[in-house]
Amino acid sequence: MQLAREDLLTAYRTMALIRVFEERVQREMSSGDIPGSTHLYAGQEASAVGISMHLGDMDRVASTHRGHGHSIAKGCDVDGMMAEIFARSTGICHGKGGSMHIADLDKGMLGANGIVGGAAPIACGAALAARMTGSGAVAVAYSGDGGFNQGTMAESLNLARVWDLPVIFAIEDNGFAEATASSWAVAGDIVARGAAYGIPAERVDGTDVFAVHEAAGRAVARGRAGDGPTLLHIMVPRYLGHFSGDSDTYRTPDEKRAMRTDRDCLKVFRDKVLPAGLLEMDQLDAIDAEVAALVDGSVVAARAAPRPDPATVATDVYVSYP
Amino acid sequence: MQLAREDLLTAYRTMALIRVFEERVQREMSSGDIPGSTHLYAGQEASAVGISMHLGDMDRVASTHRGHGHSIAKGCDVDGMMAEIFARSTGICHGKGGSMHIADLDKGMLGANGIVGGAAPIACGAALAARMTGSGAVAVAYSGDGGFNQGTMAESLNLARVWDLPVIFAIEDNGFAEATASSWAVAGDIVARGAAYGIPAERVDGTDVFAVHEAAGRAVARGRAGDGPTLLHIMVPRYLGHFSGDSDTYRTPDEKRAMRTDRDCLKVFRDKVLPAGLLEMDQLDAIDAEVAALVDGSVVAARAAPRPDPATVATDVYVSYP
Amino acid sequence: MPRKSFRQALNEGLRLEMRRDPRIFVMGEDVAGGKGASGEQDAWGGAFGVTKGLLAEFGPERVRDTPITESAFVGAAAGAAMAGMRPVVEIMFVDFMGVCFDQIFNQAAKFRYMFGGKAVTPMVLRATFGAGTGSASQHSQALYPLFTHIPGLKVVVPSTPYDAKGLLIEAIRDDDPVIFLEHKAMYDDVGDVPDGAYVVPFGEAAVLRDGGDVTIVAFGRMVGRAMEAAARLARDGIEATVVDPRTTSPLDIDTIIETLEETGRLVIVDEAYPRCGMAADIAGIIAEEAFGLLKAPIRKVTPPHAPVPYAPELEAAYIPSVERIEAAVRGVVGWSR
Amino acid sequence: MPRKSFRQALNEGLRLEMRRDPRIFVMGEDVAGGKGASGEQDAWGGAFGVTKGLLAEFGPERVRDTPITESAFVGAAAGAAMAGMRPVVEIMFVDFMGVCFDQIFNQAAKFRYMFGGKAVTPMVLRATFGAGTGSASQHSQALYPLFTHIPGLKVVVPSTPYDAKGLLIEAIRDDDPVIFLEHKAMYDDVGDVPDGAYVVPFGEAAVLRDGGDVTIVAFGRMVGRAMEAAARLARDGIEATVVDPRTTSPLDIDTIIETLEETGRLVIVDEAYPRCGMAADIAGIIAEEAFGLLKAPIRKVTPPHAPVPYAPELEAAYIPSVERIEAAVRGVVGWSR
Ligand SMILES: Cc1ncc(C[n+]2csc(CCOP(=O)(O)OP(=O)(O)O)c2C)c(N)n1
Ligand SMILES: Cc1ncc(C[n+]2csc(CCOP(=O)(O)OP(=O)(O)O)c2C)c(N)n1
Ligand SMILES: [Mg+2]
Ligand SMILES: [Mg+2]
Repeated sequence: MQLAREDLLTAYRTMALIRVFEERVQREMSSGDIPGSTHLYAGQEASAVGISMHLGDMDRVASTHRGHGHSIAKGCDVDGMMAEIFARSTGICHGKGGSMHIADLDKGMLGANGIVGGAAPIACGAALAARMTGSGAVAVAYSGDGGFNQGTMAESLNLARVWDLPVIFAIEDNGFAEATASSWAVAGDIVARGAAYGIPAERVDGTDVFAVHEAAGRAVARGRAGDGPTLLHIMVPRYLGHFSGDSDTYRTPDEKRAMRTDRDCLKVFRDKVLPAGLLEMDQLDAIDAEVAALVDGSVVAARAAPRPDPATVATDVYVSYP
Repeated sequence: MQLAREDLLTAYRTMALIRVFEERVQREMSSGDIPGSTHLYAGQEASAVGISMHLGDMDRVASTHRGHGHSIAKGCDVDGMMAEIFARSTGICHGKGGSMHIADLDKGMLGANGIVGGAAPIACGAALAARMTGSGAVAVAYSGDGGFNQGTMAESLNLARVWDLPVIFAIEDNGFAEATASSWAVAGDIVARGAAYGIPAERVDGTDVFAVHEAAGRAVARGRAGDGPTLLHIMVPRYLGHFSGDSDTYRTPDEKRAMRTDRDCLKVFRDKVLPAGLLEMDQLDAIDAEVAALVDGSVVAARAAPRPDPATVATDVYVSYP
Repeated sequence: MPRKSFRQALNEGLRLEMRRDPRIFVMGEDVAGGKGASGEQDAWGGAFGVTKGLLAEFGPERVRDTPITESAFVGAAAGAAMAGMRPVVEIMFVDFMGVCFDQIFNQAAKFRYMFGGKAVTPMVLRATFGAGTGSASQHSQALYPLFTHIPGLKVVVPSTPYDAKGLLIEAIRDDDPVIFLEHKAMYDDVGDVPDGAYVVPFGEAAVLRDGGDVTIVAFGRMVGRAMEAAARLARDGIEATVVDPRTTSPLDIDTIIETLEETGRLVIVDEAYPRCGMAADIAGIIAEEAFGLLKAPIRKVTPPHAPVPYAPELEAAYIPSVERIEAAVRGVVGWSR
Repeated sequence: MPRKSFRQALNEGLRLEMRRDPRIFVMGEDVAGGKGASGEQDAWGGAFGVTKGLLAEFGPERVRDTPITESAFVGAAAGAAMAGMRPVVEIMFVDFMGVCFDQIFNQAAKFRYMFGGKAVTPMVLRATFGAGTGSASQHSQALYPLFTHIPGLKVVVPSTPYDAKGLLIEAIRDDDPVIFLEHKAMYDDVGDVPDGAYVVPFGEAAVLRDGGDVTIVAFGRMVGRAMEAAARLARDGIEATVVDPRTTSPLDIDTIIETLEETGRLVIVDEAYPRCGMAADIAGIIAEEAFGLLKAPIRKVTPPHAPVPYAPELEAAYIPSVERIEAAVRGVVGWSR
């Protein structure tokens, strides 16, 4: 808990913002105004936030289908994201990408990804670029527990070790891949699987932003020092269904209730900083109000924003195409 | 060394046959009568032989680009193989497959494979069939050290463990993938990588057919008993270049010489059985002569065999196609 | 005849075949759902509910949830098929075939040929395809031209619940690897579907409408749009024949040519990308084999050479519309040198 | 002008560009060779020796051997490209693209579109293709129709050492992902190649021969066979125009149409599979856009719908031959309704 006051406020603010954003998207989905489906990050906020507090715009992250939280933590514009999800021309991808393809290269956000396991090679490439240019930047490859089984993950672990790439494999284990439990689908042990490649690997409580922040700090330092990759196995709860329309019957109501009461990163944070007198209750309440207003505003703006011009349907396929 | 006399003779005979076959193919390649290129198994014989001694026709193996040894050990017809390599219509694949696609389904040989890492999923499928039909059969997935890095391998390890498939992952580590050393390309440790999936894994001296036979025995027993997969990391020398035309300059002459003197499975075998009085020298010499004649005969027959009829170029694409 | 949805028709086809032959099993991500979880089992029945209920009847050995490792389980299907089983694999979205394409196109598709005619690889690979649900570039592709390109694969694209059931049963009984594609926007479409097992043979086009002025060939969801365009055109006295080939490989080119003998004009409507796509393929075959019958240029109605967009307005501009089909037909009907 | 082989021309192109721009680097399996070994370094220079010597000049940071993990390093190329580098990746045989196809077609190809035009992904993916060397079904395919199908990719198939160098330099300077395919039976082909850097632009066909009777379009190794057929036909007074589009995406259809204005007859020769292949693609475009110019059916000269066989006799029957091209031309020249 060696975080400065400013950092503490940022951590809480970002986690709260993600939470409100996701729960609002879930609500707006039922309005029918958002196309397709979304995979929401509610419950997992401390992971992206604890990691991203170490990162600047030069550092890059490659994300998953569940990418809103990673994007917000990496500094993507919330209005642009909401407008994108609402499929507006003011969206961060001008309405072409949607929830599963949020990206902002200037912020080092290399994209959410609709392909499970798709991100890790891309993050390795960003890390390679950092290494070759000597920029000192690192890259983060996010994956879920289910995605960790993909061959691309194993290949990326090997490549990252062989080339000593400054990449952090952030494996967010929310216990499920869709309706399938990681306890069944993931053979062996994720930390051991990382370590077997000679990669420093550790398990982290993903409801505790301080724990994530510390582990990520070691990983980022390793990367910046030229010591190569790290794997973090981050244990998180997934509050909502796999996707917005998931009836989520494979989890018992008790299980879902318990996770909200016992594994809430916002509560965990409050319980640490308030008794210790690091922050005041009303500061946090003010943040809650602020992010609620921010998200409200983003929805209002998105609804008011113009829809994409059908004439743009085939633009931006190439930089140039004679 | 609890092998019966018959088994000892079979082990030696099969190893010697593979050795002679491969060195002959290498020689015949320079005659220009064999199309394409071949990847030869010379030096690695004890691996396929030690494993296959436990297998019957019901058991299935999925092989690699370096598949001649696996095929011979699994009981494929040597004449048919040689004719195939010589691209004759009498070949085991009627001249359509060649060295890299030798297969004999009746013998449980599911094919050599031109795609590195391609075999493991296929072996998992054969093992699944065995499991579902309760046949008690096992499947072997061969791979090299380089191939072990492929994503398909990692995915197969996971699937085999999750489904408790009777599959043996036989990772033949000959120190090189083409011109690239496994000491560089394979991060961490192969045994640890298997074990991290909860799969029993052990390192085996692949120049000692007895050691391979014992380890494979444990693995096969595990599979037949319903206890799932095993990984064997089998250390072998590769006597010849990666492929028939490889100038093999990345290895020093000393290195290549030393491997022939110090790591020859035929010598290791003789040195074990002769002093112990398990077999007589002239028995082994007779086998040498016999397999030499067999391979000679296969070359003569292949050269004399008819070439495929061009009219068959587009047959056997489908079982049926209206 | 009983009315059933696409989804029900497929479920019934699977169920009937699994009852008939114990070698048939299904596998894929969440084809049951709830594996290892404390709550409901068979919670999903696949992402689109097609396999729902099979777990209860056939049990977990024959209804197998998988980890997210498409290469491993698609390859395992190929291996199991060579070893005597008859797997039916679900790849949730055809867009995911990129992570396991080798096992499809270099392994399963080629075993028989490479091994000189000895291998038999009876497997069905089911996947959803298609745009129209706001699922964006990586969850909306058609991609059957890629499979059609590859010798050794058969490729099925049904357009009605009746065909879906009959073609799926045929696919399961077929001894070659079959790619079976289901349009994700059509699962709730309802049609006449008999209760028992029946087959629709591969390589036999359905002629859905007869008209002397033009032949419209369409696949999957585009068949309905072609029919609608034909109905509108008929009001102006333009009579269209509408042909649904139902399988792209094998392709029933003979039926298309037969209709051209009367119509002499061809419009092909397809949701796949235009370059090296199905529309080009058929146009290319006809320009070679039935050139003498053609009275006008062949028109292809396809999306632009672009990925599938997210926003509904863009998607609507992307997918061939009834209006575009109509305009294409009017173009060829009015064409003269 | 100096004479150089295809291999030398490519090597020179790489070398000149790497000198020019430090962001360019090459990677792939054994693009140097000998990594971690006790013997010679740069022992291979790639499986076909194209990158030989680059290690000595540019060092191991810019000439990177890789483990056998195509998904990881092709995806890494895409990630590095988005992060400002300009990678040139070697995938030994194009047949291996099945193990990393997702990173090519769903990732690199779609970043720009999905992200609303913000991403720039300048990467070149080099691979050998083609039959004729007894390498059988998994090491002999053409497959460029698969890449051509995918929006977001550019696809290059050079037929001469001159073009190979100029197109490779163009590919490296291009800001989009480019698939660059080299025929494995042509590396020793020799031709005129200037020493310095020059570019051959994408989407500009080469017209290699002018003749009024027929247009022959061919790609890669088939260009030489088309030229030979044309020379033979000329002896009988049949004059062919031969067009090599050089890039399949973008495709210079205008040049083909211009030649048809004179010839009115079209033969397309391609080594790729026939269904949804390049020959069908071009035939389909022409049947739509230049139907009025056609005086005869379009003929496609391709392999059968079958994998590539191993035996030389079968391979010879498989690959389009000069004789088959000649016969196709005679067929269209003599055609009348
Ligand atoms: C290659 C591929 N296979 C399957 C899917 C379908 N899919 C989307 S998310 C998902 C589950 C991913 O689970 P996990 O990695 O644990 O991430 P989580 O959803 O729990 O965040 C699956 C199977 C996909 N998008 N891509
Ligand atoms: C997917 C794929 N990538 C690359 C190759 C080219 N290749 C053929 S063999 C080989 C080396 C394999 O090394 P290893 O697995 O150690 O087997 P070994 O050759 O040593 O027996 C490579 C890279 C291939 N055939 N398939
Ligand atoms: Mg998960
Ligand atoms: Mg090796």
